[in-house]
Amino acid sequence: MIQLAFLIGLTGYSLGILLPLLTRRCPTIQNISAHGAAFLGAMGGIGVGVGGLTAEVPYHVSIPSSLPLLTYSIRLDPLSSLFVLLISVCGAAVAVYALGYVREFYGRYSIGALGSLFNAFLLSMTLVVLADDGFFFLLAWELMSLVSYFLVVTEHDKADVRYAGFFYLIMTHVGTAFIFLTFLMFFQETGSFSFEAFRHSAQPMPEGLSTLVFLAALIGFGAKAGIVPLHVWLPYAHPAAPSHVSSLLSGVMIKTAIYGLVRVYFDFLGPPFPWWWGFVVLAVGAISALLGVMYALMEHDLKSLLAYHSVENIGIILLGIGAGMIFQSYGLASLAALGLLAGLYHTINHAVFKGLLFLGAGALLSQTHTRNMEEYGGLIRTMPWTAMFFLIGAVSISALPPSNGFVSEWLIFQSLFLSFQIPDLLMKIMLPIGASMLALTGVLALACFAKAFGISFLAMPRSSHARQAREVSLTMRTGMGVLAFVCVALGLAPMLVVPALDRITTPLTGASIAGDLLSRGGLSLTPVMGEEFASVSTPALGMVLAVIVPVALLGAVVLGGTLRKRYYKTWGCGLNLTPRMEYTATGFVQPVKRVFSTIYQPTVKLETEFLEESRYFAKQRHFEVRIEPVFQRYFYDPVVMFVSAAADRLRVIQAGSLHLYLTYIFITLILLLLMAG
Amino acid sequence: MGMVRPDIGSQMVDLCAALLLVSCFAIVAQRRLSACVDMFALQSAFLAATAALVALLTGIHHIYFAAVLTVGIKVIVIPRILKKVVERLNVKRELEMNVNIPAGLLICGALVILAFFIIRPIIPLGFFLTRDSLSIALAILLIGFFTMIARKKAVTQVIGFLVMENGLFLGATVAAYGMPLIVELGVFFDVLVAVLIIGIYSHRIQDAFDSVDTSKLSVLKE
Amino acid sequence: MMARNIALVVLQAVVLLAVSPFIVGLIRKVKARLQCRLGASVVQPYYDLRKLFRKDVVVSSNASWIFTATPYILFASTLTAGLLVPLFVSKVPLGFAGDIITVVYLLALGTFFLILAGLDAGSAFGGMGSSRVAIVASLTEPAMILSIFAVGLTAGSTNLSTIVHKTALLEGIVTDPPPHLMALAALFIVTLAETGRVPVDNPATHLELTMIHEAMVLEYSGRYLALIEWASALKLLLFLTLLSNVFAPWGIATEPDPLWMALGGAVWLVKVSGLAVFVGVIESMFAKLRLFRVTDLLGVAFILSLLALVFFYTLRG
Amino acid sequence: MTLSLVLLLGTPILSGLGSLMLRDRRVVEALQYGQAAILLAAGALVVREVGTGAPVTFGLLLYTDALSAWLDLVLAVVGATGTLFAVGFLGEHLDRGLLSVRRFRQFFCLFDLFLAAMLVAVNVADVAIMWIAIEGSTLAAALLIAFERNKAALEAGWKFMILGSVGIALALFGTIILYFTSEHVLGVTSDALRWPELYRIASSLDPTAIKVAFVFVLIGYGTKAGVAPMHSWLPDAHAEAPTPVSAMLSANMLTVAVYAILRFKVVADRTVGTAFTGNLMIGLGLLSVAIAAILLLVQRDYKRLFAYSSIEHIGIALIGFGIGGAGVFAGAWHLLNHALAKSTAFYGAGWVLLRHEHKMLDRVTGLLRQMPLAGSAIVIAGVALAGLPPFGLFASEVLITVGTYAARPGVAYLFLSLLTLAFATLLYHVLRMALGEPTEAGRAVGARSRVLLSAAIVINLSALGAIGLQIPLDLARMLEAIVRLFDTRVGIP
Repeated sequence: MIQLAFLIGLTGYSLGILLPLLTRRCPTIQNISAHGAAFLGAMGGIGVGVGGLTAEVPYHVSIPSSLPLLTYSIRLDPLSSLFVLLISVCGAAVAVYALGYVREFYGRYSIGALGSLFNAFLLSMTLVVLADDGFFFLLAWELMSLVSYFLVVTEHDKADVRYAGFFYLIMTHVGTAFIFLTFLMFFQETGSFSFEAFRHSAQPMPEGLSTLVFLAALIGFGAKAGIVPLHVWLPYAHPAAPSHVSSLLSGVMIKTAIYGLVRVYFDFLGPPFPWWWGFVVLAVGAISALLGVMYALMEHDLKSLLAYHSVENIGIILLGIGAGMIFQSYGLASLAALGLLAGLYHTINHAVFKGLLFLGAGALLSQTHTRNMEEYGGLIRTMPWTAMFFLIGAVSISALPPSNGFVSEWLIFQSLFLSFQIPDLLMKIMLPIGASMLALTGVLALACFAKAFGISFLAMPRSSHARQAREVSLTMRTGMGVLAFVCVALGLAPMLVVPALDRITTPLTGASIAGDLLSRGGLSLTPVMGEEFASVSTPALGMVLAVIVPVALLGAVVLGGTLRKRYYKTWGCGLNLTPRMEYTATGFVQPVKRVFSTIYQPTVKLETEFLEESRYFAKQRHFEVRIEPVFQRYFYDPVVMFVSAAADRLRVIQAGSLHLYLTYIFITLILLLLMAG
Repeated sequence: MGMVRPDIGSQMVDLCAALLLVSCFAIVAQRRLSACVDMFALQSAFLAATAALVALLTGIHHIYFAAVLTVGIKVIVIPRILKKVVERLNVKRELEMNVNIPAGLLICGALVILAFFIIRPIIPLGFFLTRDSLSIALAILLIGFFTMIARKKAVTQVIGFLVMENGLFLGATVAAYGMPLIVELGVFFDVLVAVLIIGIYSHRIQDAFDSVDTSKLSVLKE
Repeated sequence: MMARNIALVVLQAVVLLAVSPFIVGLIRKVKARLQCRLGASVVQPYYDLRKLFRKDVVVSSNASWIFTATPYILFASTLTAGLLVPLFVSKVPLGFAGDIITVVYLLALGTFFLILAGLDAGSAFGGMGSSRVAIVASLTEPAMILSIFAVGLTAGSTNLSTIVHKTALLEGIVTDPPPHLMALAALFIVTLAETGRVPVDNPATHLELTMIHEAMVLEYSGRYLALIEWASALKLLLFLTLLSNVFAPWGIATEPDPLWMALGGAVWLVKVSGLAVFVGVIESMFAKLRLFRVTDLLGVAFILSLLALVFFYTLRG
Repeated sequence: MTLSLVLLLGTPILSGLGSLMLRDRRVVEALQYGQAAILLAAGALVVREVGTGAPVTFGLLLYTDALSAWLDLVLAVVGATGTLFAVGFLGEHLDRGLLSVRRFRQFFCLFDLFLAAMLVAVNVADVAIMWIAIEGSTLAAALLIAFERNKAALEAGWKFMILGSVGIALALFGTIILYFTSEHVLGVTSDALRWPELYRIASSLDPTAIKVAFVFVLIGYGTKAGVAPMHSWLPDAHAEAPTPVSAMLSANMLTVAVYAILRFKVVADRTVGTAFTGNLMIGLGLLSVAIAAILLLVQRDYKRLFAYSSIEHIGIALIGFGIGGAGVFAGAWHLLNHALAKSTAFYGAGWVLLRHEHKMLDRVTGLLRQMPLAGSAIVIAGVALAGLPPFGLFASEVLITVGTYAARPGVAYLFLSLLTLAFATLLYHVLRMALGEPTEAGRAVGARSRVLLSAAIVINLSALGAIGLQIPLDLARMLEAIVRLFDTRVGIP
């Protein structure tokens, strides 16, 4: 079954890569052929994923290559099949969405290139997750980065898109260099690049080397995932890409980095690792989560707001994985399995609702041709479906019950609260502090998405663009609809997801917890310690809410006896309200900016142009607030300055005089002769 | 060839090589351009003499042919071309230098010591007759290289290059009794064409930059 | 067994709905008395609700379906949160459906939709209220989770029924008062902030500079306003119940037999009204804080709850 | 077998002389097409025959083993596409009246002789004749560089001439010392300078003499190969020469110079052991990559940009060969891919030069929009030269890093960071040129030459893509033969 699905997937994607390039003439054919083939490929991918999850023994195939050290080998164990499933489901939904969205690019950009790159992107991501050989993993990884770069710079006539693309390309390449170092150190130990050898290396790695491997993997995969110090490229690159691509970038591509981390830490380095590793991952996760959401709050470009939220959610995922690693280092296998399972569950959830939100933002962008939220408003009336799906995404990402975000964030909370079983005192305290930062992040995310949804969709349209917006085409709606349905399903039916995840965490941590995680016949989740410790059941909550709302409705009607409803102007102290009097996104977050000003270091600029006659009546006011790009200022700019300064100083060695060049040769000759003599 | 006892033979070869080295120093010490060209002609003559001597002592005839070629090309043809270039370019006699003469001579002395130090371990490998003049050949090569760096004029760079060629030719005759004939021919042919091309270049540079001072040729920066 | 559980759940819902307006009335009565005036009767809120239910509903022309859906979602989420908290019996039937984190996030669901409704009408007041609630909520909820959890540690669980059940049997409460006191103080501040009482927000005013909760519901009228008023009363009762049952659960029925439950219910009613009186007294003593002083106060609550957690470990060793 | 060798060497010589004699332009062009086709066929034939078999000799003069056959392949493919490109490029100059037919014919005579000299150098058995052939190619290149007779070309030509001659002279002295030591063992015979004999007696040669000889050869031919610190002539020569010439210089001449160093390395390794030569080559290689990576950032002329990239890639190949073992496999693979990618880059640059008639980097933007084929050629070549996967350079850079890591981890870290820096600097300029809106219209290129230019680019790109992910079988066998050649434990057939 898996081979068949694999073949379908492969033919689908390769068709998708070739077809658009061959049909030169009309963009619609290119669009349909590319995204149709992508959909077929994704279906194949889903088959492979499901097959892999249910199969007992991992499916393995390897083709030797003529290059030494490189074998094109693929292995489908539960972990990779989960991620293949993730990529394919999101890929399928986005492919359907793209059919409508790409129509906006006809005539302006080459649809053929966009379509074939899209398919190449999906194929390379699937290969990254399936690769079973270090060299082949690096090859697929670089291919993925290269193809995603060309997708990000589709609209390369804009200067900031080019800058964002280049910044992204350099950062991923730096990341790849570190990943390459990780595999090099494994190669040094085991003598071959195959993951099989990494997994069963004869003697465990010496202490110093395994720490180097840990740090190199964290930096390498962290650069792609966007953990805090290395996240600066993400809010540039993801918004710059076309929305259906940024949905895949943010939703799925950074998850391949999480896959990499889990593979290296849990699969290769093996369970007994020092305690401080888990703590470092936890700390990085907590900081990324908090700073990610804080910068997201200040962002008024909808897509970069979502990009910052990716940084936040990666932080939350790392919190789960970090907690898992800490438990593992203290030998609490079942708790480690819980932490890892929570992290993976949140990975799936984030992929789905972040993808949905970006598709929603894309729909808004295609109608209003701007990404600035201050120019949206009242779109819920003209675009009801998009509003509905965006609302479902917003509820899920803010982790409100009974959504899927809530389930995974609840599991991560529980794994952090189980810290009292750890013997070491410091860890006992650190994990709850991590939980407090997660709580703060969760609620700030709620505020941020209330702002995003409220300002964009509700009240009156603030600009002419927003007024002319119309509902998007059917394909875009179905794309979003599929993801919204999956979002709700993941929320209400954790009992389906948990056993599948358990098949992954059992081999990695050595403890199967599906049994005691699902109690009351799978109705509710109880983390490991049984029901009286803690349990939540989103289906039950959903049912109770579903019962109370109609009862309240009937009760209100019966008690009141009237159903009359009158529409009238909103009360504006007697003035008739204009869109300019509505609350703006900047206004909405001003209290938050003021409370956390030490982190933001805002600079406010207010210029007022007074009337000639009197100083008390202003003709025009220009207000601008800017948040200090801390990391860019103190981390990236110095590096760039240093390199260009070095280049300027070194320029002098090519000074143009023939005598100088002759002297170079003369001195080198003398030195080497002395050396050889 | 038993006519001359071997040690006297090697002393005579060393004498000729020493004369060659002295002429090298003379070229470095020259201030005027035309004197440089004459000194080069003299050096080539010494070189031909050495080659002839080696041919005489070892009886390998094709070295005679090489010696005759040296006289023909390096003593007569090339100096005449260079003289014509010097007149035509009416470049003023005075030679601008990167390195003044005393410092130049000091460096050449150091180069000779260095050459001896490098070649010393290889000496026992060579033929008894000519083995210790291999280090002189390397010294001449290095001094030629140094003159190219020390002098600014394009013509002096050519002369430096030709001194290096002389060093090479001496090395070939001394180290291995001359390369196989076709190789000798090839080397001579290449040297001749190289000088021709350099001559053409200096004409064009003179027309384009109306000066042959190579330090002016530094427009192409990093 | 199933039927008895459902009956218990319905009973708990009815009791919650009935008692909550009384609590609001009681607090208003206490404030009036302290201001040396007679004040409305304690049952006045019931009359207000009945009046509001009968009135017509006026909806803003700018508003969307979110405006009309929010009262129901707010009412439902607050009532569901209420059903998860043990009132008169420690083993609450719906206990398996959620623990303290679920209660907090259910309340957050209500706040989320209230913020959206505030923005929906398009007036400056609604936006101002939503923006202020955003910052207040983002500081109170972490404090709430951590304070309850600090107490939960003694019972070794985050499930409210277990915490109440264990503390009710006098097991953990006596051993380490300091963390518990800190957690209690933090939760009390959170109660004042979440339900919009005086130091944080003045429930009785319509002055746009000071109101936070009122600003968001300014546009509501008729049965929607009634539901929202009822929901905020429910929320107040929920917090008071948490304060009383989690920290001092003595007298609560530990097994679900009718006699004990009735006694537990009575004890609960007394405790909650006592707390209501205390809140009334606090409201009369303090003036309303400036908005950015409120955030410092809530910062204190957050740090207190965190310290409670840390002290729980360090002191017990 | 000898037919293909003779064909390979003879065609360029004949077509060079032919293009001098023939008057009419069209006939000369036809001659060039023929030469390109025969070159490709002969190259394929040589590769097929030498493959795994014993080295092929033709009398005492020619000796083609796996390494020479590899270089023949590089010279044949890039020579063929280079000729096509040259006909297109010069034809356009002729149509625009910048060139007389006489100069056109002179160019092709020099161009073909230049190619012939390199082919001879690679296939000849005698070390001294190889030197003569390389000297011949230097002279031809010198005249070609100054072909356009403006001030900059003259200066570049002069520097190339002086530095090249000095390099060649040093290499000759190295050859003399090698002859000196081999004669000590073999006696005064004419075949003391033939590669097979040298390999046979390599173990009995005097170590110190071979060390000194290798130093001279490394400095001499290193200057020809553009290895730092002897690289200074390379950027000027490549920037000022006509683009087909700079493509030939970059792809072929540097590779032939590296070939010469490798020949000496095989001898030196058997005498002195791989450590001495390895360390020297790794040191100079690292220096080249460092200098090139940093100076790439400050470039303002796109041909100089690709010149510095050549210095970097030759440095990488040297490091590869310096490591030995899998490094040799990677180094040879690197040379072929670099030649293909670099020539494609120069073809693209040449087309842009024809269109915009200036070489300023920051005035050229929006190439993908304005000139799709030239733009994509430059972008694909840039991506390949940066070492990104679908192309062969990625695999070779990974293998070389693995090799250096096994030798000394510190060197591997430095090497990897330099590669990342070079990646960033090269792609910064290439992508700035390719993306965005075109600012200058420039002058349209004639239809005839456009066909020729795109033919050259398409052939190169398809070759580059075909061998990107999977090496064809007979090429892989040849690479194994080369690795065996450098393996000191194994005797030379």
